[in-house]
Amino acid sequence: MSGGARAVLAGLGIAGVVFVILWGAVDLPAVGHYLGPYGDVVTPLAVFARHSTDAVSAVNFDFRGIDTLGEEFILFTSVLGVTLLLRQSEEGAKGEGESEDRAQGRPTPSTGDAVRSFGSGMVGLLVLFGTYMVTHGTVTPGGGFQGGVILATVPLLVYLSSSAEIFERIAPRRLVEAGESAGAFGYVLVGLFGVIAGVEFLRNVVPLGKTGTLTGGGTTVLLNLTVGLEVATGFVLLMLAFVDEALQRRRRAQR
Amino acid sequence: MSVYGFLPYALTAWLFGWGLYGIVSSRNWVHLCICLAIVQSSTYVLLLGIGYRLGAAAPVFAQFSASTAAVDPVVQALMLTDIVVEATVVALLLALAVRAHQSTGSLDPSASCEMRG
Amino acid sequence: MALTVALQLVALCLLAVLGPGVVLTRDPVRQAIAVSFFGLVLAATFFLFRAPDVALSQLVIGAVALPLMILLALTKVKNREAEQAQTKQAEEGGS
Amino acid sequence: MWLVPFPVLVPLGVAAILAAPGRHMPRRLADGIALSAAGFNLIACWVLLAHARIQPIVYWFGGWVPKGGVAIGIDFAVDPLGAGFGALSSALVLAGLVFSLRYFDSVGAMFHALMLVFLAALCGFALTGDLFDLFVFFELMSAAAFALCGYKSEELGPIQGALNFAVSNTVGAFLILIGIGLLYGHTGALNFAQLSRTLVAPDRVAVAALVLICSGLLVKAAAVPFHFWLPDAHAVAPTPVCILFSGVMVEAGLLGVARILGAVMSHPLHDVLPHLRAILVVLGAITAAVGGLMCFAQRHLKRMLAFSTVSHAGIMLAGVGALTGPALGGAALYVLGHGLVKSALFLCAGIVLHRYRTVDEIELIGRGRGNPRLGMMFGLGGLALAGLPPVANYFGEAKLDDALRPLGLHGATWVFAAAAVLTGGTVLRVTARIFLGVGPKQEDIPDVGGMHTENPETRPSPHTPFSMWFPPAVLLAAAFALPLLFDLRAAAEAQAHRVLDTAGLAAHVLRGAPMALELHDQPVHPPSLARAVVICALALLLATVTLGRRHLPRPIRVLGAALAAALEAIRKLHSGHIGDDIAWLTFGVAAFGTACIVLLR
Repeated sequence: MSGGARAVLAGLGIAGVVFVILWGAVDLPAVGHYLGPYGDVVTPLAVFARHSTDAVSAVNFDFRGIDTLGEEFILFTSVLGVTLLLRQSEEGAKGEGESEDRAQGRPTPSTGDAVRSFGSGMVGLLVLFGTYMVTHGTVTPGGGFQGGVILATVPLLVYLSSSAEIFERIAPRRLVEAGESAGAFGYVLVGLFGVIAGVEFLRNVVPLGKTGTLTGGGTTVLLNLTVGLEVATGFVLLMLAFVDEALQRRRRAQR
Repeated sequence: MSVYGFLPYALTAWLFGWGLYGIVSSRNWVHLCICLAIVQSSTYVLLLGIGYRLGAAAPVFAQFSASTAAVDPVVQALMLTDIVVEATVVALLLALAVRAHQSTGSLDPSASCEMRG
Repeated sequence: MALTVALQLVALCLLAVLGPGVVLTRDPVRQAIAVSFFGLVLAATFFLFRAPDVALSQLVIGAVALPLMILLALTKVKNREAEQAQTKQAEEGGS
Repeated sequence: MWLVPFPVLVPLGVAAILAAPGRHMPRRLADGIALSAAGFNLIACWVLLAHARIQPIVYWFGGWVPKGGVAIGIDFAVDPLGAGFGALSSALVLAGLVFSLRYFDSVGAMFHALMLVFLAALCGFALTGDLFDLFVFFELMSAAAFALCGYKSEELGPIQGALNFAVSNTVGAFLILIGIGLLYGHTGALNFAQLSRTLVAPDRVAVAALVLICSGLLVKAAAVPFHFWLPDAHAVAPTPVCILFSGVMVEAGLLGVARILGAVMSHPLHDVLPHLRAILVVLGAITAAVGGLMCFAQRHLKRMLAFSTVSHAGIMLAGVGALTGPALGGAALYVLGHGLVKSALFLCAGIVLHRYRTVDEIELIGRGRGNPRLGMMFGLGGLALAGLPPVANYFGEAKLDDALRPLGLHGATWVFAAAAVLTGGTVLRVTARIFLGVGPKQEDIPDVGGMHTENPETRPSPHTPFSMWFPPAVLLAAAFALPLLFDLRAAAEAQAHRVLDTAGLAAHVLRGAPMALELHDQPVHPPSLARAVVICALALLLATVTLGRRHLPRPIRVLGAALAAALEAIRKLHSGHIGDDIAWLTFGVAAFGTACIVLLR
């Protein structure tokens, strides 16, 4: 299609889409006037029936836990897909050989001492912060997802600030992959507690702790842990898929 | 409806439209992925506007009593899912774009597009 | 409360300007930075609309992980282009 | 019933196990585990189907039963249509996995894991009773499908196809999400049953949400003009994946439309249903016509089958969009028959690629003479696509025909007959060329350039392995045998009534009130054989005429040339450029939206 024809078609189309959205939104309640009922039924339940002071976490990991299972597996699948797509390219590149050798000769980016010390300082802080967030999902904002991403930035920070070898040591590929599988499988397993106990999948069968404590939400904290593991390892693998080539090059250069 | 009461909805349509424009007119797969992320951010704005309640507390409580008015936690849970979906879809698309570049030496969608019929 | 509303309005208007700005930035590297900033403002907006959980998520994913992935993908593309250019040069030099 | 979540959980759990340790696992062990998981799903869905016949099974995750009519958790509402769809998906995954036993030379367990995630997403999508959960499974399905589509990532074609596929479907997903947001803001509910009770009139929000959600689902269901991604993706994906794309993924989009219309919208839109029906049936007719014509114009075997899927999706869309029990029942039978037959044909195309190293119709002329078994499967598949009795889609088409005529939609039924002739005739033409060696050695419609064939996916072998020809043979046999073994027609219609019984379903889900099983008031009379025989005969005639066109009288040849020129104009629209695809997509939403706003309000 010529550029002009496409512009006309797209112009009409986009105008139409925007119009449909606005036309429908005019009849929505004004922003700031949420009418319920879903949220208003769920919020007290989160606190009183689930001993969770973070209602969002209760919705995510208890009331609508199956959504989160799907979400976790979307991440799992895309990690699988990205690894698959980008790994085959490296196998192909290895066959070429010549370009590999040429790449070897290229200078590797050197990292300054300032970056290095800043990085190692940050690592401790991030590990602490990420772990706190994963475990305190039921109590304070955050949870497995947010904490998991923070934890995933740690190996990356190491990669940027120090050597590829240390990176490999703290995040050996096989271990990360195993962790990802375990995280994804773990969610299913915790959900199955209910089935084993003779009730529904994802039923919160672990005794609830005191409101406002770590164990307040029962299975919620376990699910948060599995999600934290899955997300942390998943994002490491995602980043790894994009930097793998550069990583190998750097390792060779360091030898 | 007041300007305030409609602004997030209008912003939704506005961002959705701009993102679509970016996708249709894009000359670079990476640019296109980012435009897709802009389209997705319009869905966040819509959900955010829907669940908000003026003057209410965030759905995270130090102390909760039956009279506490809170914003809707459900839309926030939906948005969390939405954000993860965004990250994963963009990751997949970027991987595909990198592969397309390896095949054609270009990130331009029209460079590798052949009339297929 | 008036302050919250005012800040919310500012944030929404900022998004309305930044969104098209990101789309119209045609250079991917600059765009990655722009979208990171857009993600930051979006996270702030979530926070102002009483959604701290989502704000955190947006902060770590929208403002950090996503732009990082884009930059890594662009680096990968650029590395390959450099390699190809070198190979080409070598071939030309050889012949 | 405890079994309900397992069709989702088992494939997901097994996929998680296969992903990491699977790389260090012997290939045959991974095959065995994946096959067992898919086999389990087939049996589980079958059991659920049997149980749900009496009453739909409602399963609340986490035990969160509704309180005062407000759904707190998420439910799976298992009805026979959903469970049957799950069973069909499992059967096709099983067939694809068996086919790939000897098909891929170097396949890690990642392929198996992705196939199983795909299966889990299909089952979850078919069973869920929650709008946002539907979206989650939609995205899960998409993520697995994008990765599988680009599986042969060394080649440009699959990457291009996967990119177009991913961008189009993701835009579709965002349309759905905006629609969900609008509905939630309006009603404060996400559960289908609760939504249908809260929505009472065709108000603005309901109509806008209907437009956005249905458009998003129709991207997956490849209705014209949302279909441009489909041939690009279907033609290039690995063969075992193609059968899932064509056999169940497109149909999943239609099932989603049926759920939205049946479980949520048919009540608030009750007064304007005839208008909505007209819009959807016309859309279906256009899709069937465009798909059929484009199918006829192809010489790339898999691309041809992909366009025939577009055409048949149009027929099924009309069955869903007619919004009556008989029509939806007919569509369900059609999905079954089409899924089995089209998968068998795709697998046959895969065997052709394996044996003869090309899928170009012209290059293949006469090369299949020594392989009558494959030729017979191809020919039978072509006739089955046209609706040769007693294949399941013959009953579906006949039922749809009976349902559309009283509604005054005669025109559409003629278009659907023509589509069946075109797609069936094209496959028969290919069969005659490859396996009998007849016909001119040039393409039937002048080319507009572009792709003819693709690289082989396998190492050559002197003969076809058992694991490759067995699955298509079983699928074809099942397509003919199932309607004879079971009384599918009456059952499909009665269960389809339930899908559309909004109020009854809502009461059943929210309060546990038993649903009435509306049995057909008149006895099911045998469908007209004559129509089917005529369609099959015309398909044969079309193949003969195309191949023997040199010997035709001059006026007919001139007419044919004129038709070819017209067809070329449609072909030129399929440019494969993502900008064009998305421009058409948005234009489709705008046109569909305008029609709905004008007619439904």
